[in-house]
Amino acid sequence: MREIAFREALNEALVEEMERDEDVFLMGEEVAEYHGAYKVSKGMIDQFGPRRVIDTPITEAGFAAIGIGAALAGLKPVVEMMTFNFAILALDQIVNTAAKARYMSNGQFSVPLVVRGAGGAGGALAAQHSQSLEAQYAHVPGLKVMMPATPKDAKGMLKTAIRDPDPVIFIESEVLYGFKGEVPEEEYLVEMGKADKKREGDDCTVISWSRALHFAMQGAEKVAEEDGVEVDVIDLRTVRPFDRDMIRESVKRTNRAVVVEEGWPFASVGASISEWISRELFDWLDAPVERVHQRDIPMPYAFNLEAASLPDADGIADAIRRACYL
Amino acid sequence: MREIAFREALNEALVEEMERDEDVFLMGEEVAEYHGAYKVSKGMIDQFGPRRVIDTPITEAGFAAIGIGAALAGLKPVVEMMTFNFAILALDQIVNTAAKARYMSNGQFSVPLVVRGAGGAGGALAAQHSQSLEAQYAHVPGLKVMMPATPKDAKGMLKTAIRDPDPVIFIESEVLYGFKGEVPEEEYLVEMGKADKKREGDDCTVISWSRALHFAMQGAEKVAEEDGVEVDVIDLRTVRPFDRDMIRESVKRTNRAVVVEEGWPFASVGASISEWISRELFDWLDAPVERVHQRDIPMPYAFNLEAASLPDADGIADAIRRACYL
Amino acid sequence: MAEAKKKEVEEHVEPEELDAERADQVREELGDDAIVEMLREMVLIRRFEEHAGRSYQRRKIKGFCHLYSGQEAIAVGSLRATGDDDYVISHYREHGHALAAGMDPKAVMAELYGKKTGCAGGKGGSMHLYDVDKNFMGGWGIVGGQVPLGAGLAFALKYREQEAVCLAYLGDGAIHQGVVHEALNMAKVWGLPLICIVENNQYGMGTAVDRVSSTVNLEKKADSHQIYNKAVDGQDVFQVYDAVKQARNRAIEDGEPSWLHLRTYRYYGHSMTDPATYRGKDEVQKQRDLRDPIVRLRNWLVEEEILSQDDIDSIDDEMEAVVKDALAFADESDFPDESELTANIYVEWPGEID
Amino acid sequence: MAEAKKKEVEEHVEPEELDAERADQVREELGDDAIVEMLREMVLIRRFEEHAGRSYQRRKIKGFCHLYSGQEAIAVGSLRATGDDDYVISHYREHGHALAAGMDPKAVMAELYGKKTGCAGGKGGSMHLYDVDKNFMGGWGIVGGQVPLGAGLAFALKYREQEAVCLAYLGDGAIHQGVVHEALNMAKVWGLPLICIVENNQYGMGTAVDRVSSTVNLEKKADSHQIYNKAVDGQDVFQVYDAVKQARNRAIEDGEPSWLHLRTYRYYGHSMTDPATYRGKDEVQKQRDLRDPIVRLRNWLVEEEILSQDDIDSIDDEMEAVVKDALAFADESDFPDESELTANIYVEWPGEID
Ligand SMILES: Cc1ncc(C[n+]2csc(CCOP(=O)(O)OP(=O)(O)O)c2C)c(N)n1
Ligand SMILES: Cc1ncc(C[n+]2csc(CCOP(=O)(O)OP(=O)(O)O)c2C)c(N)n1
Ligand SMILES: [Mg+2]
Ligand SMILES: [Mg+2]
Repeated sequence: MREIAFREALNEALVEEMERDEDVFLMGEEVAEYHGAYKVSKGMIDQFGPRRVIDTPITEAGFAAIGIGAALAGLKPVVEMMTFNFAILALDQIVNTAAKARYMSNGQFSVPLVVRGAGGAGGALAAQHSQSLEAQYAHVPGLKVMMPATPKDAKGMLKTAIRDPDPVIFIESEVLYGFKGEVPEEEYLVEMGKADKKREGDDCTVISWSRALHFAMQGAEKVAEEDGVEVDVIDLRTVRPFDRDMIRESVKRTNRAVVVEEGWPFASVGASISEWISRELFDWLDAPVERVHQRDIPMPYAFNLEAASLPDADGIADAIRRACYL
Repeated sequence: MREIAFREALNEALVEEMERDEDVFLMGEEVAEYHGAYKVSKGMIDQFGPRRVIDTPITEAGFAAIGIGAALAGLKPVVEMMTFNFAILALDQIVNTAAKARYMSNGQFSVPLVVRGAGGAGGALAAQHSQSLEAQYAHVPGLKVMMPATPKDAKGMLKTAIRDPDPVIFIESEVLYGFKGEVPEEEYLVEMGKADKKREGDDCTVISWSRALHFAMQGAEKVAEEDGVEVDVIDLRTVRPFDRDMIRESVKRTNRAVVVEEGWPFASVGASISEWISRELFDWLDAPVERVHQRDIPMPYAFNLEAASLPDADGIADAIRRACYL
Repeated sequence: MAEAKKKEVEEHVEPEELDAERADQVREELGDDAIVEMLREMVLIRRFEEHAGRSYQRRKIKGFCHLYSGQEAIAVGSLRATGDDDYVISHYREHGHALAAGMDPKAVMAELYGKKTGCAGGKGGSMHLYDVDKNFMGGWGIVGGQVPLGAGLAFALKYREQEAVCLAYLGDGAIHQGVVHEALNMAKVWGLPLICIVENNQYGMGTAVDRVSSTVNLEKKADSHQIYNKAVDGQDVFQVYDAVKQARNRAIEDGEPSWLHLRTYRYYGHSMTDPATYRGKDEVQKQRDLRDPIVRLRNWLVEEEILSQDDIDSIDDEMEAVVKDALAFADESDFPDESELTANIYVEWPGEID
Repeated sequence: MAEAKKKEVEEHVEPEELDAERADQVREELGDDAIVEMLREMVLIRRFEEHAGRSYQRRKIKGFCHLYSGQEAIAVGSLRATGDDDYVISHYREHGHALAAGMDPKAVMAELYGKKTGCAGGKGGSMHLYDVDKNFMGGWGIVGGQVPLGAGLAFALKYREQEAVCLAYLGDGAIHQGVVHEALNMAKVWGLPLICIVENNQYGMGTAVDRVSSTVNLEKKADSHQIYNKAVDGQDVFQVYDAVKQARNRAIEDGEPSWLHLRTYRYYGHSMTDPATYRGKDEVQKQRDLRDPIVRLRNWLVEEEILSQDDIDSIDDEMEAVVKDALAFADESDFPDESELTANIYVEWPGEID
């Protein structure tokens, strides 16, 4: 199968959905003439023109709300946040309007909106530009949160997100944009809320998503090589709603679990997944659910400190060993 | 001991700290001439004048940032958010500047700021005005989060918050403002990060904070009466950092726990406390940690639906019974 | 209050009579029936709010409830100038806008009562009225937040090349919110058919506008964004109608958004729980005596011999009856079923809720 | 670009020579030495950025790195007008402000290298420089967010009755952010000693200012808030100095904030990873040829016979040496110890971190 980069996969999803549906448009900072800060929208202004590929001023709250308003009117906006660090400025509109409009209006309105952009640590970008903020959205009823880890999923999931009748938060790891992988030529969708089993093993269940999934895979290989431990690795893909069935099946078999996330530990998505396992699968667990996450600090710039702050294969391997009482 | 209302206790804390320290001032919507939307700042404009009790325009992000800037310059602002529903507008400034300034500047700056105001469900205020949003702050390293449940704690904790050298988020339950309780005349502080045991029992540990603590107490009484079950009830008071020692001691003794919160369940403070117990005290737990929380929906206006959405004594009693395998 | 500002305010105290020239022009344009209809709508709103206030005191309505009384000419005048495809978006003080937009008083009152027959099935309440069929897009509670949403509705109209506009209502307290300014700049750059209607009732809760605004001439608040602006007597329904009509033409023909500053007054406290001690009773009385929009329109109608005093009385009675029906309807309706708790939160949701 | 706007832009292409009258006035006021010192600072910044760019290419500096070259007259002219108690706050393109504020080039370069000897111990990097002793309050990355923070610093000055101001730097792309407008209104209402310095380098990343702003005359962006504003040639260090000096007096004497629009240009891409294909090479060359702030100041100094060409060359050499020292210092310094990971996150923390 052909291999393309994550950013190209996203681009294909956007182009295909805009070709399919006249109501879909893309708006955000630098998406048009600059072709996207991360080149996700490359070439789109040429194909669709400035009516449907729209450069905005730097006003995250304002243009997010314009997207929401347009969605209330029935359009299907894709609002690009250059990074989710800046999306905090728009959080009120997303939480207080987008997430709630269907409910508050008793179903008269819907907000078929996608808010997408770069998330996570980029690489020496320091504290204000290196944050995994999915918890800010996953906490909120009315939102769905998707975080692909591969080019193939990036494309299929973004197409699903755009077609979803409700607001979807779509977070793309900044360091994965250049990551290449197999992507089918023919059209496909990835079902909302369905995880993907990336590796099979009966000794432990490792759950992750987005960039941290790749760390998790490395950690899994490490324990396979070094300790002969074989683990299931689950890529959640959608973190709200998350795939309870796949986790259930796996943990009932492995009786051990490790949750790996790129962001901070407290009141996080990882904490919640772990909590759910501990509660729901209490009788099947032979060990505490272990966790791996960013250190509980703002991201330092210094290269050595940044590396020490992020989850990595070693830390994950250790967590698997702890979970396996090795 | 004299009894005063929660709002009066907060008022005393503000007045005493402003008398004690010229650098402390209060700013927010309606805090001065209107004496506070919830009358927490009653009379303060008369005592301290408009230099230190400052009415702002309705610009949460802007005046929060002015507070943060003033704190960077060494003042000790208390910024009132009329409710934390509106504080989402200021979240960027709180998360990206206040929480991080000490770290990013390598200790050159500090942000001795308190952001305080009403939180939680008020009473028929519907979806945009009835949210328990502590998770938005508790997730973030650099912030401390305090949520008193009684007038006595409200006073002692607010004084502690104002004297703290770092930013403190101080969330006051809207429905507790009128709630009366004993408050000493003499000066006292409540230590940051220290929980309070509200009730003693060896059968189960119930953990809560803010308004939900009162539901928890009712639930505890219910099972005591109906089932002869005696539970520890822990009022966390500070949710970040939370009192690990008290929880450890209690759960090691009771081997069962229930976490009760007013807000949404996913990626929440309650999820995190519960997760921590499950992981840290795995070997001591005889049952899954049970949880009680608001339904995972925006708050409906209709009075019956609102009541059905919130945690209550019955639900908590049931959760205790589940935890005790009754 | 600084002396200069005080003077600005005083200069703008309006005379009792409606602007005669504007009145004649509108009469020519709309005909007498339409003007009588406007009076009926204004009276309906006034009666509706009186009863809503009483129902609140009887705890039939709870939570926050913000009455519109005193500001009726704005809702009625502005919405008379709109077409069927126009969108309307408002804040939490929106009973008047909802009624003037043609929403059923029964459904509105039932919503205030939290009943399943309400225009949001009881899920919204006083601050969150919606009617998708009337293009009435709410009813929102975050001060200022409705303005960029309105810009988004206007964006959709332009995207679809519809000849229509979006009216976005906001208060004098909302004009400082950052998103309002963000929206104005984009509305200008993109030529969005957005008409912002600033209802300056002189207070944001207990805060007089001059204490928090760099100017009391709120039309100037759009100056940074090169948006057409105008100050209008919000207590003169003809002036309101005319200003909005012109703004609408400007938006549709020239792609120019507008920012209208309407001077008005609210008779009750900010919400039902506000005793309004920040202003004197005489201040309110003076506004009622000199500037009441209903009184001024009635006087004009009588003067012009379009209506007799009897006609006017019977309009009052009729509207009272409409509101009484709405009250009875609301009272008799059921609260929503508990199954509604998790309805309409998502359309497709592969997980379990909770 | 609309014709009208295009014309506005063209009208403002400045001539090569510095404003002679302003130059004489500043010479009188500050004396020749100070002016030579300004040249030295501008050259220091220029050299510093050239080397920072090279170090970035050699991966000594990583992440986002935004060079200030082309805009030197603004940092140097404005900070020459300040007093010891004045605060300075800036965004991520702040190397120039940091150096002009008197920060040690060694500590700044070491910070860019992520070393423990850096002005933030390596925790901040290029976008987050701080020096509390110089009242240099950062170095922030959220576009526009520094402006209300600056208003807060100004608030503190007023609260303490200090005769000082806060300078807040922002770009042409930042002026639309809501918080900027929120801050301006409050600065006016409360009379805060805030001076906003809008460095219009004509692009926000790849977006030309006229594509996203309702006006290219950015001084007008404060009009909604009744704040004193002025357009200034940002490539003329004397005009910059004078405008800021006057604004400072106005702030201290009359409690009036200011909003200064400085027309300038950046020579490199937005950040080190931007190839800047959105503008032609000739556009950049024209700016370098006609408007370079260092060339213009040099020409004036030579013309006025204050410096010879030799003097000018030796300033270049000296500044090159200063930067080389800084590079060596940064290179030789250690990365922070891993124990720094959890240092300075809280002062009193009763829990465990992690
Ligand atoms: C963002 C936000 N901040 C604060 C509030 C609380 N609040 C509700 S209405 C109001 C005053 C608004 O005044 P104005 O805009 O003049 O409208 P009016 O009530 O006079 O119609 C305030 C402060 C809110 N709802 N949203
Ligand atoms: C809130 C926010 N949105 C977007 C960004 C990404 N970003 C960084 S700089 C920039 C352009 C800013 O341009 P301008 O204000 O003109 O300053 P300049 O870079 O030209 O100095 C953008 C969009 C950001 N850092 N913060
Ligand atoms: Mg008002
Ligand atoms: Mg720029």
